[in-house]
Amino acid sequence: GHLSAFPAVEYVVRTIAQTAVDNETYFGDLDAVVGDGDFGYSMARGFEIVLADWDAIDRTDVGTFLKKVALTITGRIGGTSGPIWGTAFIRAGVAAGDRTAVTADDAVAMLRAAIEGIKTRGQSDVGDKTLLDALIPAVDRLEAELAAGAGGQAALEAAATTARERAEATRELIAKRGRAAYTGERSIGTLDAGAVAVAVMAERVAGGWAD
Amino acid sequence: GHLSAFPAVEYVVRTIAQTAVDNETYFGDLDAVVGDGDFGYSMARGFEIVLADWDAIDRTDVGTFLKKVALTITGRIGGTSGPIWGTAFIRAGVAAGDRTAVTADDAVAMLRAAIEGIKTRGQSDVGDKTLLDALIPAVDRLEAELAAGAGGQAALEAAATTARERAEATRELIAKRGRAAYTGERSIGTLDAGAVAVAVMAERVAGGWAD
Amino acid sequence: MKKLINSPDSVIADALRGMAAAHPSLAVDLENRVISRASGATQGKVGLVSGGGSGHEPLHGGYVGYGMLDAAAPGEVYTSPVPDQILAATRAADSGSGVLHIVKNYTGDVLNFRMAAELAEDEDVRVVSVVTNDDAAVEDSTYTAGRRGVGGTVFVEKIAGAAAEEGADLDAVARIATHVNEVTRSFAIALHAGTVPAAGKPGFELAETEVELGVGIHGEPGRERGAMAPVHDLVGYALDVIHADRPVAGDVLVMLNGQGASPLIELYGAFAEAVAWIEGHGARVARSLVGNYITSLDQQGFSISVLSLDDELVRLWDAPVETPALRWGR
Amino acid sequence: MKKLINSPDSVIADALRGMAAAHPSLAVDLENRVISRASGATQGKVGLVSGGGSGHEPLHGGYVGYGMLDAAAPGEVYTSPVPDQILAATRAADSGSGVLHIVKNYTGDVLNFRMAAELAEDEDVRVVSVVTNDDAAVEDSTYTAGRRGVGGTVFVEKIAGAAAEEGADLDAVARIATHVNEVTRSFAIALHAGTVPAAGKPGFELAETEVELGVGIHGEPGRERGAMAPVHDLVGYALDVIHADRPVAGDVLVMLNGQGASPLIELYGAFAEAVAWIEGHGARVARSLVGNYITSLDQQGFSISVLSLDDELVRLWDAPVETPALRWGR
Ligand SMILES: Nc1ncnc2c1ncn2[C@@H]1O[C@H](COP(=O)(O)OP(=O)(O)O)[C@@H](O)[C@H]1O
Ligand SMILES: Nc1ncnc2c1ncn2[C@@H]1O[C@H](COP(=O)(O)OP(=O)(O)O)[C@@H](O)[C@H]1O
Ligand SMILES: [Mg+2]
Ligand SMILES: [Mg+2]
Ligand SMILES: [Mg+2]
Ligand SMILES: [Mg+2]
Repeated sequence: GHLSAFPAVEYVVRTIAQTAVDNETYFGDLDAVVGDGDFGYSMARGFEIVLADWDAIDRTDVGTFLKKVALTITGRIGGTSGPIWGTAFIRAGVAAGDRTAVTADDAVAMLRAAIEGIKTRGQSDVGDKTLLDALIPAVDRLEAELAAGAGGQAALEAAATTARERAEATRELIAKRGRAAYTGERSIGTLDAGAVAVAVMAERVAGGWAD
Repeated sequence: GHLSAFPAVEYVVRTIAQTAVDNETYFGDLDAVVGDGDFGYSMARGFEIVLADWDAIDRTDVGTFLKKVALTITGRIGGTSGPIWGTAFIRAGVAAGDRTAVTADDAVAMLRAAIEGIKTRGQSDVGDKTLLDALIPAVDRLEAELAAGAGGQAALEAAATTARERAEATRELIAKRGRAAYTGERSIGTLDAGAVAVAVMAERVAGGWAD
Repeated sequence: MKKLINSPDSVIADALRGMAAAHPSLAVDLENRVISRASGATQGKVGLVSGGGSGHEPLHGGYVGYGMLDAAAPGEVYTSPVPDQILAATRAADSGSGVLHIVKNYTGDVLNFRMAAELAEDEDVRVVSVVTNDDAAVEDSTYTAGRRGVGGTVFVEKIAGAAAEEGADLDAVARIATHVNEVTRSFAIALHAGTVPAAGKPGFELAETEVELGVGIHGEPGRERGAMAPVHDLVGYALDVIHADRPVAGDVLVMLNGQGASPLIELYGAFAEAVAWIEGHGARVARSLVGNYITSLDQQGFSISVLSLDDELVRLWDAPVETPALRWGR
Repeated sequence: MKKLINSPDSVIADALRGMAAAHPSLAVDLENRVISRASGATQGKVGLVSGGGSGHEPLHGGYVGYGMLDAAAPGEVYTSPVPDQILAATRAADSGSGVLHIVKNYTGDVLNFRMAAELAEDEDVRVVSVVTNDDAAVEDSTYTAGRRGVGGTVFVEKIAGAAAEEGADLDAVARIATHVNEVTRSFAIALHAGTVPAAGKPGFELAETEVELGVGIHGEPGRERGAMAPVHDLVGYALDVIHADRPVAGDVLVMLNGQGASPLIELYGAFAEAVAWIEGHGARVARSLVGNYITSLDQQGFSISVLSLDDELVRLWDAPVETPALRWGR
């Protein structure tokens, strides 16, 4: 093992990676309904390398750490998810810069940067039936709870609840981006795989968090 | 309709043809077990033309009639059955020659000629798990019953019973000829499609016969 | 699901080893997963690169060779390749005259190819991308992900490849590729879904009485489920959709393509119906392909692609080609 | 069962119309069901005729053309053609130099070709027949129907076709055809049976855990049922049987053939295993074919054919060929 340089950041990244690996079949099945079924496989193959290389990832600072993770992802995950998740990690890393510790405000700013990156890369926004439909409201909620004085654990729990609600609510949306979009109206009634993944990740991050 | 020139011969041929058409699926399924499943289709497609052309078949004499039927069969039925059944009809026709009526003795001689034709054409004999395993014992029995003074109906019933028994008994044989032969020992336990067809035809000929 | 594989994880690597052994005309980089011409990039010629998810064989690796692609980047099954891999293919294809990226319109393909193009430009390789989107099954609107790139991609690779081989420059090759895409429409119908090895079960379930109309090449659902019908009617449905979108007229190039598990005897029967429909509408099938050219693993069904020919397109179509999957004239 | 057909009775007729429309190089006689070269019989050249049941496409019609067959007679699905039809094909192939009949060893094929040969001889066309029987799955004994003719038939058609094109006379062409058959062994394994249209259900049932070892090209059962296994093991089993029957040594030509519904990506993976096995046994894959060359409708599985090469066989294999399904060198 290594000495944890920035335990909170490492915990979040590791939890995301572990969630992707643990849910390969579930995420794949969700994508198979109106997509092509590779989301689970792609995420698991990419993030399992992050876990395998875990100790060796450069921890000079948070920015470097996240950018290295991003490179692993884009170099290994094909399809839409590689560029989307890779961009998210890159942008979060750029926002973190040479910090070696991250405050609650920093965390929100990094998540906002990640969201902007995804929007630009995917030409997508809330309502298009993508992971943004869970991620954006969850980050909004996180920021609001923190601003209202909630502790980290409480704020994360609230954000995870929102992520889950909004992931469920993607059932009502018509997919406008990604492979599911080709099915038009037929995408109504189905969950977006990426949004569900965000919800599960948020729940696991909140569940294991200790203030 | 036409005026029947040699009603007994016509009756037998017509019954054979009708049996082939009526049992397309059954005969095909039997052939599918260790053969390739086309026996029913081939027989039905060939003999349905015999029936369709029925009134127009040249009835100058029995020999001509049977040879015309034979030509229809070889010209239409592919696979093993075309040459085998075609040869049988040709040889029976040659044996009948310019007769315009057929005695019981003639009938046995014609059947014997058909059997010899099949043996030569197929390089096969009793015990190879082919239609000969039903046909030869049935004709033996027919001849014996007639020699013992039985009437046509009784002799035919007896022959049909033998054909059925021997067709059932093909289960015990290893196929040595035809496509089933490639499976060797695995053909044990299965019925030979051609032998069953002979039994069903014999039963239908006997069943509708009136002395 | 039974498949001729060692494990779902080894499918691409195993297939690449097989391609390498089967085709001395190809150089197969097993490490980077790039298939290129064994002869290397042709000096003075524009390079052509395509790629995308695997499972569509012979697309794209089978079209690497004289008169078509210079390099291909096969991703995981139904998953676009990653930028590094596309960059490696781009390098293999470049002789200094620039490289055309032929990209099927899927978000993942577009994003990864775009990132690769940026990396290539950083290395001073000029890249122009043409995105194919010939699937008449999907509505084209700026509010959606647009149309999918399907069978027309084969036409683009062949015809742009011939133009490049003749010495056309990058802009001219891109122009002809864009034109080919614009004058082509495709439509696919599936009878039975293919199975992604990692998923282990068919991508969708169809009853004995159902077909998927307008299915995508990754088993994406189409516009609707329809009733199983004689091939005459299925082909007629597909051509009606194509015709409504872009009239089938004049001389056309037709590809009657199998999705992977429909036997050739059926594809010929379907092609006969297509020819009858087209001639019945006063057009003429001047050139054709019948067979498995852009597949969806072991999916049962067909697709039809129709391209409006002109003299130049006929000439480029007829030009010599020497690839594992398409070969004539040499 | 869902198939791209109009009705089980129209399958062959529809496919022949499709072939006629797809391949201007072929003359398709829809009435007699004969596929021959549009250019007619080549003066002074021995004619090559083959045929057999349909459902094995591209065999045999797809091999009509320069360097291979002159004419083919397709029967009903899995049912040999009738003598009149084979006679018509023989006439179409004859230019006065005699005709070689290439017959796969099945009773029906042998009988119908023999009758056709007799009819042709009556018309003063000299016919020599070569019966292929390369299936190592079947015991060869004079007490049985002997071995089945399978994949090696493609090699015979290609190599004898090249010899005929070079001007060899009938006896010489027959000799090389016989030689090719003798030095070739094949073995097939099915994962899922094909469905004859008229039957409407698969020819046999296999559990998810089973494969049919040594299956025939008409779905005839093989030597035994085996357990489903990684492709490495399946290919190893097939090559072990072939090797035990006729050692795999020296330079070999290998065909890794698909049975119709196994996708190309799997066939390439299987071929990689075959190459590894063969090289592991000290032999060398000098030439190869990977794809669907002799199929069994929509059956899933593969067959391997191995031919021992010598310089003459390499030369004839490499000679130009221009048919719908095999083409190189022109
Ligand atoms: N343009 C986009 N912007 C943001 N997210 C997207 C976009 N397109 C798809 N996604 C997300 O990616 C998920 C699918 O990922 P993946 O299966 O890797 O894509 P694909 O197979 O379509 O290339 C979707 O569920 C959705 O959440
Ligand atoms: N050599 C032979 N001699 C006589 N009868 C034969 C011979 N081979 C096969 N048969 C008969 O033909 C039947 C199969 O006929 P068919 O399905 O037309 O043959 P295939 O499909 O093998 O060409 C068998 O059940 C058997 O009774
Ligand atoms: Mg996906
Ligand atoms: Mg049969
Ligand atoms: Mg994908
Ligand atoms: Mg047969």
